[in-house]
Amino acid sequence: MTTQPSVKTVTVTVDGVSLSVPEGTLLVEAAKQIQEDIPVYCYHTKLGPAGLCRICLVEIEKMPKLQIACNTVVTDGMVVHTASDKTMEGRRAVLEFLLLNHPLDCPICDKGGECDLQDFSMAYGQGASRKVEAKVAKPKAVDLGPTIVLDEERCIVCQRCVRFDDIITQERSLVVKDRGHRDIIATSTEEPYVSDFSGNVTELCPVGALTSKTYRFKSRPWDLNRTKTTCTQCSVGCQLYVDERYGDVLRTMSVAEDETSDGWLCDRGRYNIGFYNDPQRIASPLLRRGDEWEQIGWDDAVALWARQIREARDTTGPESIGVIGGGRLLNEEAFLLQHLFRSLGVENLDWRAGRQTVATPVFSGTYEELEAAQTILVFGVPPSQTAPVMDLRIRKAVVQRGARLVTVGPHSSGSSVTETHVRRVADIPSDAFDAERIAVVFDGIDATPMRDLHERFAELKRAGKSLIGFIPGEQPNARGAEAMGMLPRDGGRGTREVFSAAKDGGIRVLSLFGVNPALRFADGALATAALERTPFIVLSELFLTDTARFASLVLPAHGPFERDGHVLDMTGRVQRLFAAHAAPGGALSDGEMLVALADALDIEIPSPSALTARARAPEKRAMPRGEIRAAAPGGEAALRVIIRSDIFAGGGTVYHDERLEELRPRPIATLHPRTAQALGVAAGDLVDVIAGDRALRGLIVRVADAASEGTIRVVDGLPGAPANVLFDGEEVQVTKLEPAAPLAAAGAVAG
Amino acid sequence: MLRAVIAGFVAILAGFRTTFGYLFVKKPTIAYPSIKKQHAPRFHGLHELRRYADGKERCIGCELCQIACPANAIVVVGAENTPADRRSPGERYAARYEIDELRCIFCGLCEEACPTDAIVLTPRFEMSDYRRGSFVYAKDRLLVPPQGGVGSAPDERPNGIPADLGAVAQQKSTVDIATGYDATWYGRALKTERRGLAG
Amino acid sequence: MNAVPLWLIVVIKSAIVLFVVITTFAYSMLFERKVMAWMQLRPGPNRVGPWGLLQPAADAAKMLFKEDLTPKTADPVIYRLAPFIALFAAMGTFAIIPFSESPAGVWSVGDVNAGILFVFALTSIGVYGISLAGWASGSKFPLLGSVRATAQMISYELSMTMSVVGVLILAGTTSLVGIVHAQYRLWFFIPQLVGFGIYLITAVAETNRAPFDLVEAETELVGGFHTEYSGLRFGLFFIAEYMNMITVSCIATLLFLGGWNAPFGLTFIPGIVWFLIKGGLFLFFYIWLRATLPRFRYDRLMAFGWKVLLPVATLNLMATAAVIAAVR
Amino acid sequence: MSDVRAADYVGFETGTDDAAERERFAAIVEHLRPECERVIAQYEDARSALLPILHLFQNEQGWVSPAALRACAQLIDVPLSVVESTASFYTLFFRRPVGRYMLQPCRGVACIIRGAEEQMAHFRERLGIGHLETTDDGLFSYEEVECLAACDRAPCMQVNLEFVYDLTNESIDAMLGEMRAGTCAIARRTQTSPPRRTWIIQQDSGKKSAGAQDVLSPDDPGGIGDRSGKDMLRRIERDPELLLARPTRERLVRDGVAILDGEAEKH
Repeated sequence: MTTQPSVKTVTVTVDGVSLSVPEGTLLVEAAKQIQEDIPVYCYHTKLGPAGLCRICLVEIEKMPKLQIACNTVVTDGMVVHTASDKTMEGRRAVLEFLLLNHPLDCPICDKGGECDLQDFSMAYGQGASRKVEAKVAKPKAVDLGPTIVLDEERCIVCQRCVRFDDIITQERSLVVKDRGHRDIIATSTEEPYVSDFSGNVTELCPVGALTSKTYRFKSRPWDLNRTKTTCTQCSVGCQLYVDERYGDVLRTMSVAEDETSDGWLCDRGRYNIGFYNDPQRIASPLLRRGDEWEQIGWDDAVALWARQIREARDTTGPESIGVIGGGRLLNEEAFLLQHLFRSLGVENLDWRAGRQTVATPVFSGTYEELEAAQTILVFGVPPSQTAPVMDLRIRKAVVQRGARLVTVGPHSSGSSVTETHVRRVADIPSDAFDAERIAVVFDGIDATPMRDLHERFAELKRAGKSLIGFIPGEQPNARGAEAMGMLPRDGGRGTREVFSAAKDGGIRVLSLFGVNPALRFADGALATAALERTPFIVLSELFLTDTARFASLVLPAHGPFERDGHVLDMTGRVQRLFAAHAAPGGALSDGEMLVALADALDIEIPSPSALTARARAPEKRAMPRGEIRAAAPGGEAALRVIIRSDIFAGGGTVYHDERLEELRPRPIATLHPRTAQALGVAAGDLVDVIAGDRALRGLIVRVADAASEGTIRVVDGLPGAPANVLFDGEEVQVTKLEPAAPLAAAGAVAG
Repeated sequence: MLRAVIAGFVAILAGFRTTFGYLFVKKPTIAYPSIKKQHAPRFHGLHELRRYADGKERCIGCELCQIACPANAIVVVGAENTPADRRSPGERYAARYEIDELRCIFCGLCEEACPTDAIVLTPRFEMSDYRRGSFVYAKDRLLVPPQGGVGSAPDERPNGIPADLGAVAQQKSTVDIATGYDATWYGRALKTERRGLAG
Repeated sequence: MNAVPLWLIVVIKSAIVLFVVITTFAYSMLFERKVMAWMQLRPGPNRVGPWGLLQPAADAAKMLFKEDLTPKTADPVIYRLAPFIALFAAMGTFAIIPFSESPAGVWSVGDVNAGILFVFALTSIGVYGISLAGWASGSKFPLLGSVRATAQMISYELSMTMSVVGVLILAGTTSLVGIVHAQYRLWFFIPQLVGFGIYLITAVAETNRAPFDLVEAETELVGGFHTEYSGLRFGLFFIAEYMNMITVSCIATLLFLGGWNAPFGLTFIPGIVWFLIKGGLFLFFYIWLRATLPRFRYDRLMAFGWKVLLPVATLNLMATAAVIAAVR
Repeated sequence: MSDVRAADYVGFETGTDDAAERERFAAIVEHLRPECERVIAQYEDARSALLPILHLFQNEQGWVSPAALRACAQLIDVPLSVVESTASFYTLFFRRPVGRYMLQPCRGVACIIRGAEEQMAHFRERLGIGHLETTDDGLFSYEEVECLAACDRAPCMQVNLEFVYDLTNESIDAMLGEMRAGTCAIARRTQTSPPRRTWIIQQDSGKKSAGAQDVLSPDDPGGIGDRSGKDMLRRIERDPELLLARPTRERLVRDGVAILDGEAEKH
């Protein structure tokens, strides 16, 4: 951050207390310094003033009328009374007005108990209504979209949701329609409210008008057990509250903080909580017997695992043992993992199990610095689907701070802010590098542009410019795994080499921790072939994923909110996790499994306190740079495949969360209208996407203007349609399947 | 010394007089199973969940009784009504409603807290059983039979949604609770029976 | 008369006495429960039979059908024997107790001229039952109970004997019949008022009844010597305790209240009735005592026995002897 | 914004996939495009041109069709929902077709004092329709509006936004006669689609919870059929007991005992 110009302070007297605040401070913010609670509905620190609800009325001396604190800028010598009789009378009147048509169904309202309208009515309201007429009746449960339900009667039209949608996400789909007592929150007539941040509006809503479908009528706030922990659905590391009741995680709530989440949560982090008690979750170690799984005890499972490892080491040497995992483990577990296997002489350790190849940027920065950047360069897959809350920072930087957004590569940003989109590094406008503060967001997959720009970056550094990098990877703790040493060293082999070796039968035992290479590894064909040829695969997972098809032994692990430990977020900050949910009885955390394995193999492991200390102090070491790939061959006119990320794609927790049924992406191939026409397919057709002998079968065609011409976009990480059989950017052919007639008619285009 | 001995002796004699006197006092004991006492009209006994006269459950699953309960004896889990399966007026009903009668201290605060007069304490008090588990009363035992409903949901909209639960709370009255049961002597045995169910 | 052999007469007499005593025991127990209940404002047993009159039968049936347990650590032979010792000692006294007199002879199984000594000998044996039971149970509460029983027995037996010796001096005989006859004019509780008081107290202590029931103090020793006993064996202790109560009541009647002698010349009422009335009063007094007074603390019990009762009994004996010597 | 093509409006018109309808709308857009662009150019921010453009479409079509909303959204490059929100705010944008004459008598205080209620009753009788309704022949739409700010010549009304003063039953009959005969001085509105019974779009999406079915309209303060709220007022005037039917907290405190007694009697 550059030094701020010195800000003039002004002195204001609030309720007899003299305060010095920077010039331009809003009265409502100034009053927070003395814990003076000025009630607000429409005002929100992150959304700014709107002046709609009028509840924040205060008395300011020398002003004839009551003023709203949320939109009044303090001036020198201002004398404010926030609790005078006149103020109270004003608030009482405002509340009476707000409550005119507000239904008194607090007993069944999801907000009841944590509702601002309730609280302020108790504090400032007049108690009984003077209205004799019936209240206006409106629809009670209007389905706004796949996640949100609106109760029109309860809405007090504070427009927090509308402004969130406008200011924060820039999506502008929510508006206020009509006027007077008829006005309601709505989207355009036929569009549902679809947003990756939709859950935030339920939290912003000061009344119970907007409610989450997943939490509707599940509980009352006072019944919930609340734990503050870190979200590990992606690498942003948002802090959040987990609310649990009777062993069910019922909802998550954002934490008001500026460091990581900025007070928001994405829908993946917020809503992917329904899998913990899924009946398909593994509850005891499973051993493969032909095509059947047999439940076995932990002692047998660990003994078998240890025996296989020992035999492999003694007969074919430690290089015939492979370990992949760490990106979903805690720092403690990742360290233990590499320590344990290194003690055995195994060097084939790697966390990379997907497309991402690097997790630690050369120059780290904080999210606040990202927000303050003047130019933001995004390379490869945009963060809107891999690290959504980070994307909000980018949107904020672009819209509120006037930063310039340049996206490089086949994908455009995917968010609704203004951007400069170029296909190649060479096309980046040269003035993009003129800014003082530059942020680089790199998907961590294909390092080619980084290599190309290496000299340029070094130059910028030398010029003393602020240059910060972010790698929003697909695995939440990839950076932690790197810092804990889960990388091949001393001649060890990385995932790709391990798979290559395994394909030739060179790997005897493969231990996988929370990874799903069959679905996620960049070279799906290689991964599948390798897994098929490996005689003994141990997989630590919550569910029987695509990779479990190849496993010999599946060990039930702990889920995200069942962990207690530390992770690193993508900026390198150590984040603390607290267990908020009790894991099923048969499951062990990865750490416990490793301790048991170490015991069975007679390996000494660090004490718990040493481990924690190690997890809190990430090692700073040079990391191998990402893979550099040759550009895929193919003429200009060829059809290329673009593999798209989606926050609700995946074969694990999302796939087994029945509440997310509506949000999960369908196997869809998106084409530009002209491309579709050239290929002779139309929306709703079923197609196969073929590259050589590999094929992605049975995709439903969608035609959209937003797609680029000459490309076909497919979604990564869908069980049943694993896009990783194709290489990103590869040249493909599309063949149309003759669909059974009813399919198209039934509107299979949905989603 | 002698005085103390005499005083002690007299005290003992006084004790003898007292105990002897009680021999002839009328005993207050009631031979309980064969003879039952009339209780006060608002005696706090076993709970019941009431319905409206149209058979809809009064309970809207708001969990206020649960939070009011000083003994943590109540568990309520709400769920949403659907048009096909309409349990209560309004949107929400209690999917689970359980009272642990062993924990319950019969203070009646649940009754006080209930905005719809759904949970009431009846004069029934005989609920002995051999298993602890059977003292957890769920909806199957708490809910009165459909024909046992009282009153109608006040201020209903065309399709049965209460316009204003606040109004319901204001109209709350314990009158029909006091008279909802016949708690009278029949010969020597007292019967506590839900009105309107017998015959 | 000569046609009937002596042994047959004794057997018949024994059977009659046994039957009467057992019945008395059973109903004295019911009587105690009822009186206790009334004094405590309760109705008492009233579910079995009219006014609960069949309660003893129900209790007996219950006792009979309860499981008879022997603890692992117990000495099995003595453990099983002890209740019989207690019962034998309690029952034995009835062999010589005269209940009344008719021209045909004394109503007793056998008249022994050293009757009072026989009685004391047997009651002293009774404590063996308790001590052995507690010791043989192999558990700490019974052992404590039995130790207490022994100590209590020694402390109070002495005073009791002393108080009785006064009567013997007055009567000049140890035959129970003789003692009764000696009270034809004056019941001995008048000249022997102090002795009578001491006897009352020590008799309660002898029979381990409240307020001297430290041997089985439930609140401290969980039942004391019979903690481990159940079923019939427990029942035997129970019988023994009530037998002892009846015994000391009878002895008190015989020694101090003139036995079957009618008071105020009311001789048209048979002697046996007087005997029963007097004994019944004693029993009632026992129950009344239990309903009124709380249990003694153990050290006070011992202090009272040695420091108060024994000196007073000794003085009483000396005074009696002096007076008799002076009169003669 | 310049490449708004007629083809983009395919299927936007609600209720019709008629090719002729689409063609007609495309022609309207093409006809209005120069004027729209001129209006947009007047403003610093294209967004500010929203209201004038909506008016252009309404004048052209007689109402603001969903297709017109979509066209406006594209012309000034804002989301459709924002245009819908704005159009729905102003009651003078008709989001369903209306009659050729929009009759809007004033029900402000001054007009009522001067007997406007009589004229309104006369209108209802002559037209055979009520508040917010259109006649079956599509000639008249009738709406009783709040003060038109012409109190000096009350009772007054507005016909197609032109004022008519000093209403009497006779002048109304004369005016309606002229309108039917086509000789009225006030121009008729364009009418591209036949109007329905009312032009008010009720925000009733049909997606509701179990409890909220058949809620007639947010305009029903009393629940059913009382759009203006006047019926409720009358009910209160007629039956002051209604005021007392709902106990307020003050009242409960004051006569709590009496209320409880009353309750007890009911049972």
